[in-house]
Amino acid sequence: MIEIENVRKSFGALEVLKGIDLTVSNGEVLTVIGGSGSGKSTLLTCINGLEPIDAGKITIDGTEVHARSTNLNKLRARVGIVFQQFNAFPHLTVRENVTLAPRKVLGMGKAEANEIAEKQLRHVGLGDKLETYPGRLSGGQQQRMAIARALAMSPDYMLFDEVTSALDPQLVGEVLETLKMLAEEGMTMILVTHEMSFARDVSNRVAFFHKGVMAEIGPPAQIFGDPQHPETQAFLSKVR
Amino acid sequence: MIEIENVRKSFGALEVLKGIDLTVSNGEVLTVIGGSGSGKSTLLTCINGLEPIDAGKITIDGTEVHARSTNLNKLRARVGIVFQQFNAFPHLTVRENVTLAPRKVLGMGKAEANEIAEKQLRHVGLGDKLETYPGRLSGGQQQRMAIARALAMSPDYMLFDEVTSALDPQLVGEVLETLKMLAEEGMTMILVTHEMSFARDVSNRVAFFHKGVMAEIGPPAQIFGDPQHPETQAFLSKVR
Amino acid sequence: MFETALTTRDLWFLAQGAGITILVTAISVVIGTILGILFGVIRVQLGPILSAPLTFVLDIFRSVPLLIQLVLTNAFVGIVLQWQISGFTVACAVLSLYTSAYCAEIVRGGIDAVPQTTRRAARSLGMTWAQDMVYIVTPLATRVALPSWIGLALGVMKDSALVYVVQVTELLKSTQILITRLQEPLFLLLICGAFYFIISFPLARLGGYLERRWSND
Amino acid sequence: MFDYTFQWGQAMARLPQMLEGAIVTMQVAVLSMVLGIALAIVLTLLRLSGSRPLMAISTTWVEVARNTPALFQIYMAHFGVASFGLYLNPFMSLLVGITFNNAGYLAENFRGALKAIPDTQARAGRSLGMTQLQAFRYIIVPQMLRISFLPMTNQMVWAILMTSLGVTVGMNTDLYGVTQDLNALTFRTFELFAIAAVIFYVITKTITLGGRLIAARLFRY
Amino acid sequence: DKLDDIIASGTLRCAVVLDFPPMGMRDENNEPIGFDVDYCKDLAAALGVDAEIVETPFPERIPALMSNRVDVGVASTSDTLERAKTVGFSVPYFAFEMAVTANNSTGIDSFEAMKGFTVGAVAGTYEAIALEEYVNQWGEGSTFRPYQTQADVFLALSQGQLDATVSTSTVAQANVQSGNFGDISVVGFAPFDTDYVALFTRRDEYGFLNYLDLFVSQQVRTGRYAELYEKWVGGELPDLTIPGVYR
Ligand SMILES: Nc1ncnc2c1ncn2[C@@H]1O[C@H](COP(=O)(O)OP(=O)(O)OP(=O)(O)O)[C@@H](O)[C@H]1O
Ligand SMILES: Nc1ncnc2c1ncn2[C@@H]1O[C@H](COP(=O)(O)OP(=O)(O)OP(=O)(O)O)[C@@H](O)[C@H]1O
Ligand SMILES: [Mg+2]
Ligand SMILES: [Mg+2]
Repeated sequence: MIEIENVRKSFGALEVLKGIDLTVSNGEVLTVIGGSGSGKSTLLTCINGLEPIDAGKITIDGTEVHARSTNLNKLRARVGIVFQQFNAFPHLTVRENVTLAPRKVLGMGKAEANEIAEKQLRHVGLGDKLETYPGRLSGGQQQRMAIARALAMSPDYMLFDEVTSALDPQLVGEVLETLKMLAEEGMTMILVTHEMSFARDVSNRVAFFHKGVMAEIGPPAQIFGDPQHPETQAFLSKVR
Repeated sequence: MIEIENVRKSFGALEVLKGIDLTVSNGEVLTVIGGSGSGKSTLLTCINGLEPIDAGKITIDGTEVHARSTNLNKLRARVGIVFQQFNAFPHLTVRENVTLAPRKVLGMGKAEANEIAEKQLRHVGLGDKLETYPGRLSGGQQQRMAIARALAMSPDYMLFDEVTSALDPQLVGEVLETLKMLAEEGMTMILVTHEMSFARDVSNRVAFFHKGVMAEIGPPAQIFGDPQHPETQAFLSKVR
Repeated sequence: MFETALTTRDLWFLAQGAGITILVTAISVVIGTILGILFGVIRVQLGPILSAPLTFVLDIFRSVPLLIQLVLTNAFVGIVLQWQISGFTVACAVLSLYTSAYCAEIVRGGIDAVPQTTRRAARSLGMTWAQDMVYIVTPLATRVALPSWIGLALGVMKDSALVYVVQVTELLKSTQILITRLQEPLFLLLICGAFYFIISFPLARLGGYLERRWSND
Repeated sequence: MFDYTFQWGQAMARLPQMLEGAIVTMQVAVLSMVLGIALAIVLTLLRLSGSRPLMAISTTWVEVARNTPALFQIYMAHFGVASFGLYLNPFMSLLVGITFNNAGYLAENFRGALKAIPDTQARAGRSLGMTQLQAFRYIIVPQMLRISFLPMTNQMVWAILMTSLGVTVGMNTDLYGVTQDLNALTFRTFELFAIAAVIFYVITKTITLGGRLIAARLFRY
Repeated sequence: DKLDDIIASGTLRCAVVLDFPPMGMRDENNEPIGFDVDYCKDLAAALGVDAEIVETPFPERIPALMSNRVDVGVASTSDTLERAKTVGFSVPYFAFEMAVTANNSTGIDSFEAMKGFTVGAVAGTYEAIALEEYVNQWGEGSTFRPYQTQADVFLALSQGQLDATVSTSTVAQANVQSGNFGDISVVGFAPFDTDYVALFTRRDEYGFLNYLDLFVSQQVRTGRYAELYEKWVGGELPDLTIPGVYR
């Protein structure tokens, strides 16, 4: 369970998160939507401790993320994150990209790591690209590799930050397919996305962010069918 | 009038144009379509003398392009060409990009060149970008600037080589708008394009190139509605 | 010009000078590179403001003629501090710091060339700072930095011609000694130049080749 | 800490002489840059000429300049070419040596800069009716200068530093030469060379910062 | 003190200038030889230690001592008062006349005839400092050029880059006779005082300075001085005493 309590975060004078309260229970798929600069990415990087927070508290399964005593590296192994840019490690093959963290962070043996990597890569449809370098993959394939890389750590939670928005339109579908599959398998996920139809189909709840505030949250049918907040209405009328 | 008679052209052992015959009369809009490597770009660069030809003859308003006595620089001032890559001059402002050739090639004064540049830039919708450097423009804006730059020489003919294919999908429209406008104003143009619906709407005739040969030519209704050549049929079924 | 009093013994003497040139270069490049990596990483980690003092000091090595650095260090160590240190040691020490100043820049450039987002991805998988440095940053930065580093090493070899001021008889000084005795300046200088060229040219070409190859992918 | 008595006063009294030396140093460096840039453009054109002998001349020059020590080049300019009966005074020897070096490095820079400008730029110029020369002058050269500007300021710094090698060919009016002469008279080695180091530092920093300011003004795209 | 240190260490390190024939130079094995080299070896023998020859260019002689790289200078060093502020000198162990050597094509036949020509000497030497003063007085047309080594000076002279030079007469004779430098000859003496040169060591090492004084005296008394002079220079033995004064 991810518990976010009154989290505040500023970059210099700019307050990006203005007191966010949110709980994501296990097995839930939460979609976050909102305009550019509304703080969606920042929230995700705060959840896995890549960014410090200024006030409030984020707890994952009872561990407080920003407590001094928390071993962030251990925690991050349990919370996978995939970014908009694919972030493949260009000097490693697909297999090596995926096995690196299990081996170095979890201390897994080579054989075991390989096995997991192959399983996850087959899972995302890259079973035949093991020895390829990322430079030879399409954007969609690179993004799926990044997902497999995060999954290979056997995380309990996955965060996705607009994973399709740097992709050519014809490659978006294959990545969304992968996400849908993960959701169906019961992975707890927080997804930032601009793909509204996808959000409607897959998520349990949808949160709308506006200028650092979570303006509205609810089941997709309500948010898309009957938005309450005027900003939500304005946003949805624009993206459609 | 552009007259092309039995033009042949090879790069090394590769014969790229295998005897092309084609006449474009004034006010006509001719679209050239065809597979990659079929020689479309090569034909355009031969027409304005950027590439020499091996056999045959190209005549523009009675001047033979590849004759020794022809002043190519003068000729090119009358035949504008715009390429797939935008080719903005990055070290010059938009205004300077457009005025450079009129001033240095046509010997125009500064005031006069500025006037023409402003007119042409307004024409393509860039009236407010005069002092901007191309690096700050979107791809579509850069391409429209390149069109204005060619138009500023007051050419009698315009050649366009896949001017939209390096653009993001959402920017294609604005450039096609500009081309349509030019066609409506009666400019004589040869357009290489992959935008079939645009070709259908705007052109008087469509030519289909295949492996260095002009396999078929005719009004758009015929080429798109009832293609004769089997390669044309195959090509059109693929692009749709 | 082709009648020369040069004996094989003299050639051996030149070869010894060349040996010193290579030795001084090798020592300085090794130490200078280790220090340069250290300084470069420190500069990246501390950011431009906190590392300003280090930047300033390293900058001095790149802004003052090497000849003066050598004379000054020699005078400081010997005359002011009264340490008994050989000219060879002074030469190696100064050249090492000189190398490290340039190397720190190269290292910094290499690390900066690794996209921040790639490093973030590594950290988000639970890798520690050190693991990120070892498995992600080092291999990627090396590709960017290696060609410049080869250039630097060759530069140091050429600059080592100046250590004659602290009484180290390297190649060019050996040549001058022979010129004193044999009075065949052009011939001897050509031999000397050829030696530098033979070492430097193939390595410089290799650097250029790597640069071209790696900038393509 | 140490029983050495610094005598800064005695050394500082020589500052005016050293500053005069600094001016000579600047003269040599500036001249060698101006000549070096001109020669580098010629070398670049020779390399593009397509004529084998001309390309060979250019390549040889560039490779020798880049692969032998600057000290060697300056020594060669004085004692080496004198074997052919060509006598250069110390100033000229130093100037010729540094210019040779500058031209070699800059030519290589220009070549890299030219490569970085896509062919399509010249082609776009030609297609607007410009002559080859016009396209080179108005399209290629300005972009080339921008790419090479920073390397040129670096080369200028090196030119300043290289003037210190003039003492090997009898130069005694530049900053290093003056300092060495004063050292022979007074033996205040440490103090004198420390002052010289500061002057060199100030000069090179001024050039680097000045170069950046000029670049910011000149290249606004 | 220094004297004990040397004896204890078993090695005497002498600064010697090796491009200054016949005082210091190299044989065909590029090993150091010459008057100063032998003199250093005699001194080491007297102290019962090994000699180590440290090659030192002219401008570096005193800095080499100051930075403790050598124990003593046997380097044909003029005993000027300016230098004596920094280092301690023994009594003179050798005396030079300053000779003018000219390139024959210039027609220079005396010291005064050098006016209007380009002349040079080794940077930082007694003769260089004196000659530069004359050139400054001569003004217009006369140029003074210091080189780093004696070899460079004669190389420049033979190439025609210099028209004439002032050097010690021993160097001048040795270089002219070697035939290496083409068409040059000694054309006269420079009107500088006789250049007395002395051994030098640190200013405050009185014990060692005392020893050096006695050693120089012994070299003369035993005839070794005359023997070395005959071996390396030849001709009339210079008198090391100054009439009318002690020292
Ligand atoms: N490292 C940083 N330093 C300073 N400001 C930052 C930093 N990261 C983000 N910001 C600013 O914080 C604000 C929120 O950024 P964030 O990336 O969270 O928005 P977002 O909702 O993800 O927007 P988008 O949909 O464009 O990705 C923006 O104004 C951004 O410029
Ligand atoms: N300068 C050149 N040197 C050698 N071969 C060339 C050159 N320019 C073009 N070619 C070759 O000539 C053939 C035709 O090229 P062209 O650019 O005319 O094709 P195209 O029909 O425009 O194709 P595309 O739709 O991909 O632009 C291709 O095989 C190409 O590789
Ligand atoms: Mg974001
Ligand atoms: Mg094409």
